[in-house]
Amino acid sequence: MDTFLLSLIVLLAGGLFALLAFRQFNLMKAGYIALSIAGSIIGLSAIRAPLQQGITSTFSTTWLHIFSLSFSLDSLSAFFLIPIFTICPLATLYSFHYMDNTNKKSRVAANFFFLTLLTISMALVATADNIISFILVWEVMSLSSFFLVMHEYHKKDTRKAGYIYFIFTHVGAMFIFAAFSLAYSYTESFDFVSFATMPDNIKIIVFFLALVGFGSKAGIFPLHIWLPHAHPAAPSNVSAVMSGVMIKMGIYGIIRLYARLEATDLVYGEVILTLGIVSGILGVVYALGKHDLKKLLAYHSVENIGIILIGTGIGMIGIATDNMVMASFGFAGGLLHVLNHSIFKSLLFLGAGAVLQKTKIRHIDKLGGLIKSMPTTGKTFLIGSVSISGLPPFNGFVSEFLIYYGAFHGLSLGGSSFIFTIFAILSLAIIGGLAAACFSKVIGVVFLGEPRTKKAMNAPDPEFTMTLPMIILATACIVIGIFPQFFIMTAFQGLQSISTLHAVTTNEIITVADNLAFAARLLLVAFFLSLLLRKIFYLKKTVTSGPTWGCGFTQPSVKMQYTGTSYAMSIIDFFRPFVDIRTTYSGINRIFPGRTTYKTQVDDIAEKALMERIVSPILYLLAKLRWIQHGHIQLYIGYIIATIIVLLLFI
Amino acid sequence: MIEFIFILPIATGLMTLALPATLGRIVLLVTALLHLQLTIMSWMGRLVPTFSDYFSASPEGLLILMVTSFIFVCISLYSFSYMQETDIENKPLFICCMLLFLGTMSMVTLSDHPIVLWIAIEATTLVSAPLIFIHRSKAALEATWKYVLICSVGIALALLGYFFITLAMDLGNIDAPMTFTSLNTVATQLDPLWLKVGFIFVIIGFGTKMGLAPMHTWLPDAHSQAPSPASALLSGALLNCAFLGIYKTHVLMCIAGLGEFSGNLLIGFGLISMMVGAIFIIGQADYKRMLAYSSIKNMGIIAFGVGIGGFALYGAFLHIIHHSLLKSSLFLSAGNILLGFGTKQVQRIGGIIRHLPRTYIAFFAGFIGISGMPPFGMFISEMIIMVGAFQEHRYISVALFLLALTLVGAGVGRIFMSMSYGETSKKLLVKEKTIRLLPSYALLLASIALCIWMPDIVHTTILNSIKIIGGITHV
Amino acid sequence: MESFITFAIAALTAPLFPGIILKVKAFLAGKKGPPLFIKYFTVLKLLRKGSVYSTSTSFIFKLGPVVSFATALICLLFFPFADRAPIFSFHGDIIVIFYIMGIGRFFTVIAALDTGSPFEGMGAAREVFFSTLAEVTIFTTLILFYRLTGSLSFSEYFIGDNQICLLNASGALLLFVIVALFMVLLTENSRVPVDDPATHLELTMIHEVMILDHSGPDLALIELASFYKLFFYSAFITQIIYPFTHTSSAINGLIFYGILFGIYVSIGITESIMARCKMNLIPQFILTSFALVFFAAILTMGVLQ
Amino acid sequence: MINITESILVITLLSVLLSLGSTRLMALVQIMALQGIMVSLTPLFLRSHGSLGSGAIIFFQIMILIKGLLIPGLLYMAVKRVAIKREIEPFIGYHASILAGLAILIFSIFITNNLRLSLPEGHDMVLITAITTMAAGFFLMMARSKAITQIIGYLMLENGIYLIGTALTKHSHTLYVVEFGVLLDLLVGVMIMGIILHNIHNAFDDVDTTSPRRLKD
Repeated sequence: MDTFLLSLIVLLAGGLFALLAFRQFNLMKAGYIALSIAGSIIGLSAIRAPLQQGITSTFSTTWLHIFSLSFSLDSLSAFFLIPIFTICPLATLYSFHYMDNTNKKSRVAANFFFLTLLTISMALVATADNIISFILVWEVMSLSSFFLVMHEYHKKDTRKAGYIYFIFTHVGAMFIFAAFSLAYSYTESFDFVSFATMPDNIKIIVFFLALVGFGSKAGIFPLHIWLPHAHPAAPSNVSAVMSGVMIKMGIYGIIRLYARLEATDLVYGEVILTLGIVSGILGVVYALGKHDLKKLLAYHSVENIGIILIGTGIGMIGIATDNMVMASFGFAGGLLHVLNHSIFKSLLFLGAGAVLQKTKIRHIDKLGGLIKSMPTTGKTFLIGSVSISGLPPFNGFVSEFLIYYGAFHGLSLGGSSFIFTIFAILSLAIIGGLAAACFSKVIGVVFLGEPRTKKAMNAPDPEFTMTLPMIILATACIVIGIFPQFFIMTAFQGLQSISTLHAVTTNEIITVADNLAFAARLLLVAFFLSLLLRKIFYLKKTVTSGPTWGCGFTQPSVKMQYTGTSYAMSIIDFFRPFVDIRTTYSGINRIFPGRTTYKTQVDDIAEKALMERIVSPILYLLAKLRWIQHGHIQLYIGYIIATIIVLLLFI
Repeated sequence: MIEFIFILPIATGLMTLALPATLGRIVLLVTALLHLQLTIMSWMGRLVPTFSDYFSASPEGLLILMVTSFIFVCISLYSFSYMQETDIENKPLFICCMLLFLGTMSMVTLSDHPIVLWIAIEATTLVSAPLIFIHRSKAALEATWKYVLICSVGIALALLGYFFITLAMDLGNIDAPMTFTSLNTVATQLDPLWLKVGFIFVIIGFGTKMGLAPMHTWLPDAHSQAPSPASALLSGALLNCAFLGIYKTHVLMCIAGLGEFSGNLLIGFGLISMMVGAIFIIGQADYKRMLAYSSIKNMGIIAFGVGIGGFALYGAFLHIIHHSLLKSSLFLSAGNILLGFGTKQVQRIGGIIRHLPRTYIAFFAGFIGISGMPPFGMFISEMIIMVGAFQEHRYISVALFLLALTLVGAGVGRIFMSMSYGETSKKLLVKEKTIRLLPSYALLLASIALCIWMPDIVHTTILNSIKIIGGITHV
Repeated sequence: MESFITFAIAALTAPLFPGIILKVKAFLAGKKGPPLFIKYFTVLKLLRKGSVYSTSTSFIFKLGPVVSFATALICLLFFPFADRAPIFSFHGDIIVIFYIMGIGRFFTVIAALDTGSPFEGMGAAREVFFSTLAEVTIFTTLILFYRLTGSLSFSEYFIGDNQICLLNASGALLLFVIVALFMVLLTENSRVPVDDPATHLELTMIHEVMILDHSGPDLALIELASFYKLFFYSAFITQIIYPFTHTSSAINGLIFYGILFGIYVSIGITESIMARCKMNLIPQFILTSFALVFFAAILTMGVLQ
Repeated sequence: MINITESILVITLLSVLLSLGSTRLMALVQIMALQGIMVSLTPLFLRSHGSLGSGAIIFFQIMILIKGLLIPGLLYMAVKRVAIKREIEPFIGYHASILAGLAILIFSIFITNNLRLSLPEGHDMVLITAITTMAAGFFLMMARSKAITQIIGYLMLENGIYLIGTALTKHSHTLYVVEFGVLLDLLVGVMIMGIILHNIHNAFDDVDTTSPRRLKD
């Protein structure tokens, strides 16, 4: 625990250093990055013990005479600390050249400080061990991330995004407060440990109240609205941390609470699973419909949260039905996907940031052919895309396979659990397919083909501090894919904190892991062999080059290329009732038509519903109620008399 | 001779009428510091009341006295430069009224005799009226009129309430000196019916002053029209004094075994006030009015907490302290903004972060504070109140409580963000000055400090003020 | 050892069968048709040629054929032919296999997009959409098989004890599966009524249009890959139809290829008697297959309890 | 012999009704003077048994001075200086007001009878008067538009409260000091209101409180 705290102190020192020394810009950045990397490394060394030997260390102190702040570092916390201590330093390293605006020194310094604060608070959230400390660090986390989102406050969208994010965190926090206070009113103790002593019906209420709060942080479907606003608004290193790591804290909350409640009721699993299916499918469908690169990635976070929840839900159902293969593999898959998603999603966000910084274009249909001018970004982004589509031999597949494995073993159940499991498997299949579709679109439209606009042409690769993190992350994707054993075992280690779960025998895990590793390596071997084959075939062959075959059209132009919009349209159209497509088409109305424009926009039904069904009615009602402050002093005195009369009736 | 605490400012205040403004400012500052010193001495128990059948040093009184005194020091420092930059015609009067205001408020906190308390509170109304009217605009005039009339009417009712309580004494044939301390000893023999009636009138009367809906109607007008230091005093100190009147009576009720009744009344008023605050904060166009409504909401929270009792009572007292600190700091920042931009309209203000960066820090920090986020103390107090409410299993009230908090958060957030970050076309009139920033920083830091480390003496004082009616803190 | 032999046979004979389809079509059209070994000739011809690459393309374009070839080959490695165990097999390999097919598809698609040609983009869009839908049918089939056998690999399905077969108990359910899988086969391998490999209008193509720009050995690899894919699906159906429990593996092999032949013939017949359906009807077509299998899967709740 | 207390109270009630009906400000002010004197006389005669100490005598003299002379004098000055239009400009007509006054009277009698308090003889009459006065004060404040009438209403309210105080409570435990303070507050309050009144007049050249209504949401 001491090393853990030490790492936090080092991190904090880095943040404060950034605040103090922001006048020497480069020195500040260098020092800050050095300190935060050092802190993270110390942190990583601190979590080895709990993760490998399962040792739980605690730290506690009294606060304001009546409270105690206590933190404990067990295997589950340790597992969630891995992404925190790996992604955050990479993001800071990335920011060295990314945040190079020298006439906004103080702002950059503030950004660094709050990024550090976010890292620390996340680490503490993952270790908080009683209600008070949890809520405290949770709020600090929300607050610091809010300031990070507001970094480019001079833009209108950013302000809107920040406001929406503020509202969602506020409401979410309220629900978490309520849940924990309710729990306290039954357990009379602030410690999480005592949660298990609650009556079952209260457990359910507490869980679902908290679920609203955690869900709004994690971006579960109806509560995801802030993500597609906040992630594009924030600078890319921040989006990488927020989308890669912070939203996982919501997941952590759900799993931790579930573990502490020691609940074995079927309803938890079924609800979580349903939410996962909905978020997963709709998330990827909306992602297909979006043309802003970072918005698209944001919706993919929703999708991946969905996948994680599917895994968790499978696990919960497994526990409820005492099907431990299902339970442990479901949970393990979910946990591992937390790690994987944090890796490839931050990789993708960093790549998007590089594209954004070099081309200044958000709309993917204005890009194209970037892989030639910025090869490193392109290749790493490609790897990220393949991994997020859950295709072998990359890491995304490993976690999804574990979830499949658990789910298939749930098929032997009967009744409702069977149906839920079927839907889990099918939705995983659909999500996988659609994700592949979406990222083939992104890769194809952004990086391949011909640049569609002047700005997109010959944009160079970014500086090494920006490419290095991407390369590291891309390597991580491959390594986890090809050597999954260690990581799978780690995920299972993380499960030890769930007391209701009796994990399967180590041999079974190892066999599964080995099989996966074998398949991945086999694929690689086959790939290289056929590459060799191709080489052989091309020995002393004449290879010429010409324009793309235009099917007889002789005047090809870059405008002719297939756009992302049309690429995705048929698929989105398939999901018509759940997505709301607005098409604006100027039409051809003269003999010699002028410029015609065709534009489709996909609106989020959840957002529209929130606006139309909830927000505007409330505002209308409040506006009506404002009459009471009308300025007539005579009536004001009337209020007083009325109050007297009413109250006297109470006697 | 604890009475010095209010005699001193009153005397110096009357004195300053004769002095030129430049000298008066110094007197103001010196008096504030002396007052703080006296307060600290009284905390150490060095001062004992001479007229013990009118005055006493009750823990809750001392608590509020300390808050008032500290705030007043900051505000006097602020007005030190504020007075030059604004067109106050009659500066001596301003200073005099500030000091008298302090004096009367200190008197409220120290008074033990109900009707002395009443006199003091009525006096605060009268001496603060000129402060609101100091700018002599039509709007200020209207605000003052409403303030004086509504508050006088309300407080008259409070007097009636105390008459009923004395009647309750007569009917119980008690012949004890009529002070709260002695009443508490004989509370059980009081006639319950008339005690109830008395409490109703007291809560309506002082509730008018405290800003409990629906008697709050004067509050937004007065706070928005008064010069910022005065608004800060009104919101940060005066409301607490009115609350003190209600609280002492509530204690009496609880000891008399009518805590259920009075508690429910307080909860009801609290929730209504919170709702009213929420209603008017959302879509509010004037930021000083917005702050005023936020005070109404916070008074509602306090009343709610006191009504719930138990653990929430502790939270309510914490909330009093932190609300005073944060809200007065916010009003001072609002004063800087008003000086800088010359308008109270939210739409016409924007980009404070660019134009007044140092004010922005104080202003936005205050925002974070009043929306109940760490590291500011309201985070703790609101949480404690909520936990307490859950402990008492008052689920519907707590749901309304949360709803109000959410609405307020949304409304306040919109205003603060558009003001801090949005665009503006207006030019800056007055630059920000350190002397006008220090006070708001000091207040914020005090709130943070109390959130990180609370001195034992404060803790024990709060305990003493609530343990008489079973406020608990053991968790 | 025998596994390797069976695999080799399969890999070698795979290009033969499309020729059979052509023959059947020609026969039904009353023509002579191309020689039976036409596909071998095509492949060899392509291998001898050089290539022309579009200036818009990058290394991705060259990666496409390789990956699709490799993945197609791997699928055969995991598949048991007749009664012979596959070369590789483990609990859960089916999931891996179908995902490996997925990565093959992914690279074909981005290779197509790499050319920047509008038509290839169109084809790619259709490909990803339809194959996603087809995947659902396949996974429902796997669910059904798990209910029947409790296993997750081809070898356990077809050569383990309680193997899946039309003639065994609860084989009735498998009728649905066979029909559905046949529809999936048509979809995945872009045959009529989903796609028409013989058409000459790029606007209406799906798979063919994606490989417009490939030439020479690249195209050969793609062709081979598609042969293997088709072979894989047909073999899958074959295994469901008949349990190869005969003592002599030679006879089993003969029966196997016999049934396989039958399936290709039926593909040919379908192609010549059916017209290609409108693009917007194809999802419906695939969902029908899904409905069939899903129905079967739900039935197992009743059947097995 | 006639009961002095009764007659005083009756006069007070009469003044209330008159004030509700009066159409001229001056008249209203004079009525208030009368009412003030009456109200401050009441306790003297209620003390049938009580022997008045010298302090009490002085106190009541000051009281009469303030309630009967000082405050009405202030109001008088206000009316003169401000040169307010003489009419009262009611929201509710005079006849209606008088009827309302009667209703209030009946209402207060009803209340007093229902309180079932064991009051010393004659005190329930005091209670009736007190409640009527209070209610009428509120009525004036709400039903009249001029600011000065609101002050007068406030005064009536205070009178009523004072009456209740004298009626209900033994004076043993409220010392004159305290009552003196109350009185002082009242005086200062009225003065300040007068000043504001003056300013309102300057600002809006009318003291109609309906004209300034810019402060609202």
